[in-house]
Amino acid sequence: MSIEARDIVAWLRAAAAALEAQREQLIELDRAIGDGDHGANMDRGFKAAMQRVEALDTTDIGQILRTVAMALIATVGGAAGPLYGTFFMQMASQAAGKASLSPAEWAAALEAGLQGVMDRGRAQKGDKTMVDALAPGIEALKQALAEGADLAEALRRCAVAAEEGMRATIPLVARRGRASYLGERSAGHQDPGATSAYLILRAAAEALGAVP
Amino acid sequence: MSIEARDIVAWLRAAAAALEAQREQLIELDRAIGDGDHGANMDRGFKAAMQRVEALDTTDIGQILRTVAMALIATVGGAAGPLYGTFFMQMASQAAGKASLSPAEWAAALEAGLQGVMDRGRAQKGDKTMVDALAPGIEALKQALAEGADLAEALRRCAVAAEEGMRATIPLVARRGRASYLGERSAGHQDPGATSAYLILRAAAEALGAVP
Amino acid sequence: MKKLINDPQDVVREALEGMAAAHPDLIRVNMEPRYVVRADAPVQGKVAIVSGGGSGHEPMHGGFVGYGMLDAACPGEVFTSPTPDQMYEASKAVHGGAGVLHIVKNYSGDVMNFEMAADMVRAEGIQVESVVIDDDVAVENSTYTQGRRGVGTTVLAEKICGAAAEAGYDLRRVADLCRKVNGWGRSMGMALTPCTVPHVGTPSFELGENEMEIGIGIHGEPGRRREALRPADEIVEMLLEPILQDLPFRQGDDVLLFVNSMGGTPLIELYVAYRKAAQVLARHGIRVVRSLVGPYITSLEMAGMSITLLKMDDELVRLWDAPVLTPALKWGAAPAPAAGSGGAA
Amino acid sequence: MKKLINDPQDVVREALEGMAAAHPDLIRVNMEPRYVVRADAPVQGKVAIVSGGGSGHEPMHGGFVGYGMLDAACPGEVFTSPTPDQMYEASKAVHGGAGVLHIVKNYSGDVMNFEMAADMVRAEGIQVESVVIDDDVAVENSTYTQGRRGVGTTVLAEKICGAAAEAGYDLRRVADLCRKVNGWGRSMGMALTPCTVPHVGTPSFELGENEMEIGIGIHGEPGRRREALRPADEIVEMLLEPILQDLPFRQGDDVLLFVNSMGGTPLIELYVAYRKAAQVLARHGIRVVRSLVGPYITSLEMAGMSITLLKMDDELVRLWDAPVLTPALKWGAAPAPAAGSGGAA
Ligand SMILES: Nc1ncnc2c1ncn2[C@@H]1O[C@H](COP(=O)(O)OP(=O)(O)O)[C@@H](O)[C@H]1O
Ligand SMILES: Nc1ncnc2c1ncn2[C@@H]1O[C@H](COP(=O)(O)OP(=O)(O)O)[C@@H](O)[C@H]1O
Ligand SMILES: [Mg+2]
Ligand SMILES: [Mg+2]
Ligand SMILES: [Mg+2]
Ligand SMILES: [Mg+2]
Repeated sequence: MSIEARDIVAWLRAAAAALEAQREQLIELDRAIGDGDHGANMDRGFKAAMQRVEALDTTDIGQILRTVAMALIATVGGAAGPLYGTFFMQMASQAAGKASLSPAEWAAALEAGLQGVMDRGRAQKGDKTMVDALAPGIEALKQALAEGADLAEALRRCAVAAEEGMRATIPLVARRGRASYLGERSAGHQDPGATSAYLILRAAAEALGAVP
Repeated sequence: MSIEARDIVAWLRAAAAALEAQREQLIELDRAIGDGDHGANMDRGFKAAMQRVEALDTTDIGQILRTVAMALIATVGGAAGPLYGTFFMQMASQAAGKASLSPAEWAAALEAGLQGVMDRGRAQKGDKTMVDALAPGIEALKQALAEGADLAEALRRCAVAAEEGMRATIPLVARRGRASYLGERSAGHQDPGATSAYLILRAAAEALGAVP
Repeated sequence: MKKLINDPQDVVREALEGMAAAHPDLIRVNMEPRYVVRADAPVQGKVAIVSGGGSGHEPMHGGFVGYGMLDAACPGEVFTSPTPDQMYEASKAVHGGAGVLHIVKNYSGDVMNFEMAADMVRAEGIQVESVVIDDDVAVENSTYTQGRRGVGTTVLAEKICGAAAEAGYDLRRVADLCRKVNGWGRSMGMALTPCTVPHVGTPSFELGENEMEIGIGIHGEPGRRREALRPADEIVEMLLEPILQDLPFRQGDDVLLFVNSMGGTPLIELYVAYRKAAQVLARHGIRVVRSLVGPYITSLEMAGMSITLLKMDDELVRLWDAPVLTPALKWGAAPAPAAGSGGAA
Repeated sequence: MKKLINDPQDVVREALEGMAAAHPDLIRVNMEPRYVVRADAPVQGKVAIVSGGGSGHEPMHGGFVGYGMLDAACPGEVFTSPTPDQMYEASKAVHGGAGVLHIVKNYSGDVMNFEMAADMVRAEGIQVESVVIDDDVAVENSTYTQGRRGVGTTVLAEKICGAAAEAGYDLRRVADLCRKVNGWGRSMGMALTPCTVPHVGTPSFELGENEMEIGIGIHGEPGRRREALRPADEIVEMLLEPILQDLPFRQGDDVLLFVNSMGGTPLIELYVAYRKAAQVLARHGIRVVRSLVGPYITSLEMAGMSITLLKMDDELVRLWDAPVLTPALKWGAAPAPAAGSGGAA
């Protein structure tokens, strides 16, 4: 039960597909409390990332994730660009030189990514950002693995927790990012970044759930 | 049967009232083939003129008409300002120093006013301008007087002819003024200046029709 | 009608008061009758240049008053020609002994009011020349009609003649220069939206979500024709074609390319249009040697643009580059100790 | 969506091409990655000033590149922060040996991207200082949140710091000056209409015929609150009140008053607002010594305005008045032999 480079690519493909499919929804969410570009930014970024990833010929997971990070940094822009760029860059550091990851290594890489996002964005849980989906999702993943769940089950619980975290952003008043300028008016809307974060974690459950 | 200074003032009052009442219609007409200000311009101008006229204490018809001319020139602006200003200025020259006008003198003064308008605006009959109401109206007035009609009857025929002239502008393609920039598109609309000219001549029929 | 105004009747007066407050180093505003003069008027020995027209075209003309451009501007009501008393008083206020040039846009109202004013000024023994700008190729040129409207070339003529007056040209030469600029300039405009005259309160015309007006003037009047909205590149071709077909542009010519916003069109769109215009001119072998991009002759908040092409020679380039210090056009060093964008020192 | 554009995806690129074509005497445009640099970059021995942000705010920032203002500007997609590689390449392209100042508007995207870029530039051995502008009093200031947005003061900081760099201030002093300007500037904005991001195609929010948004930023986002439309004078009071309540303005202070169009509001309305703002300040005993009126930091075609007040001292006045030669702000005489509004000589 280990995650190979091709599984990572499958995950990224699934994430890119989900972000393309949800482009308009992310735009709508960002229109409500932001500037309406999150869907376009993420779709553009992941398309660029996938173009570069598909052109790679490597089994180095670190290199794959680093390629994604660089592509996102250079093409997403806005807040999500440096945040997701940092996320994948920190994952890449953890996976540098590795052709496969154990479930524990995979979880540790995600955790490093999360820490990178929180450092870069100076965001905490409850600030109504992508952290509110990433943190509970990754927490649930670790917990499940610690409880002896297999990867598929752990990823399922990760996605469920991320979705809950995403929904839990609705009543929050934003303290970081563009939505924070709205003050109280930001409450009552789901955070776009938490939504894209959930889509990315859910893509992992889809793509890696059947990993042998 | 002669026209006194107070009759002239009554005419001007009636004209001012008609222009105020038809302000919106003139604006609508000017919106269709011009810039939509004719009603506001004429109303503003005649209000200013009447304020100055009412403050006068004179029986000199020339002075009254000159006061109107100066007020229109200084407050109407646009094309109508210099045109109607010139109209009343030329009438004033004809009436200078006179406390009353015979019907023939009145017609001659109007004719001088018309000539002033045509010189100032370089406009001919058929150019789709105020000339198209003024010229037939004044022509009919002279004709009626020549045929021995009394002033009331002559003024009535003047108003009817002016109205016909005004309506006859509808199919015309404008050759002068702002409407000319529309080319063929100016056809099918009644000229705003011909309309205000008709209102002014009709006011004469109303106010002077009962002159003894 | 959504506007940042108070009583619609007060817009022109209040805007003039705002201009006076914002630019005391450059201009002074007279209220009875209304005109704007440069702060150091009259400039002795210099030909004085006076223009004017309806309000609603800002920055034209008041924003062009100052060193190297206009000596005075007369603002009428919105889209309504000013009156002869304004031009008469303004001309007297700026006359510095070398005569006055009236730059008049070809609208029957403007022409007639300026004619009356010129007569009044001449009656004071002051020399007056009048030049009528008629550069709008949207209107067919004919001696039987009113002729073409005066639009974008007016801005360029005021800048260039202002520099010539500053350089000591006498009245005859400044007037001849103005006629030369008028003869060498051609414009065409289009609108994406109408505009609303404040005291009217309703839009000047209606336009569907997928329609545009081609061949508009600057008074919110409808254009020559209505068409389906098209990409910017095609619109630029549609505007440039009649401009280029009209004399005097030929392969090898140098031109100034002026892409103007009607008011509501932002700079980012103007640059998209500028790019295409430059490409079209390059294709025709016409060299753009100077440019102007922005809202300079507008129709209130109307969205749309106009393109003006002015053939340039060495004299026009030199006068275009000469210093100018007005609220809206400003570059180079004026000999006077004035600087900054406004405010009392 | 009625805009003068071609494919919505191409707007930023095409506008940059237009800028490059219109102002070859002032700027050069790099396309991969996208940045605008002054034509004579790098200027040896001078602190280089780099800014940037989403597109759609034109003329900011590309229109402020040139002598006496920015050395480089990095445009992102519309309303989207540019990326670190742009800032990195731009900083290297303009570095003249005296370090680089990044002027960053306080949006999480801009801040984070500029942070990453600064790290990359420092890794090349180039000194970098970053100053974050956060002058928008519509947003409550708190260390627990993102803090205030950077708006109108950015324009003033770029002009003033550009002049200081030109005058030989070293990196530390230019950065300190920038922080001083940020500390002394306050802004507040409002919208009459939303705007439409080209590749989105629908307005950023809906607003009734009698509504306005108070406390907006510059990205088409809704403001702090929605209210019934009011006369301009009342709106000016509503914007100035929180500005004046915030430090540092006191009776007897000198200020620069900047009345800015959000894009679709024409000059005539800005002057109506300016007039009232000047009156309110006079009432408070605050002296307006400099002014700026026009569309300088915009949100596409949004109708509305912002007001910025900057406390001025002798240093700031001197640096404000110093020559500047950019596509959008231009006055005084630059030592370089550049003039005119654009075009190849
Ligand atoms: N400081 C931050 N820390 C963590 N996440 C943030 C921060 N700022 C913004 N975000 C996330 O980024 C999302 C917005 O991304 P996007 O719309 O692409 O950028 P922008 O706000 O610059 O337009 C928000 O919904 C939020 O989840
Ligand atoms: N050259 C002219 N000769 C005669 N009448 C003219 C001329 N130009 C315009 N008019 C008249 O003036 C009217 C328009 O007046 P008005 O709307 O007040 O002025 P403007 O066109 O300047 O807005 C037209 O309807 C027409 O009757
Ligand atoms: Mg966003
Ligand atoms: Mg009219
Ligand atoms: Mg008019
Ligand atoms: Mg954004």
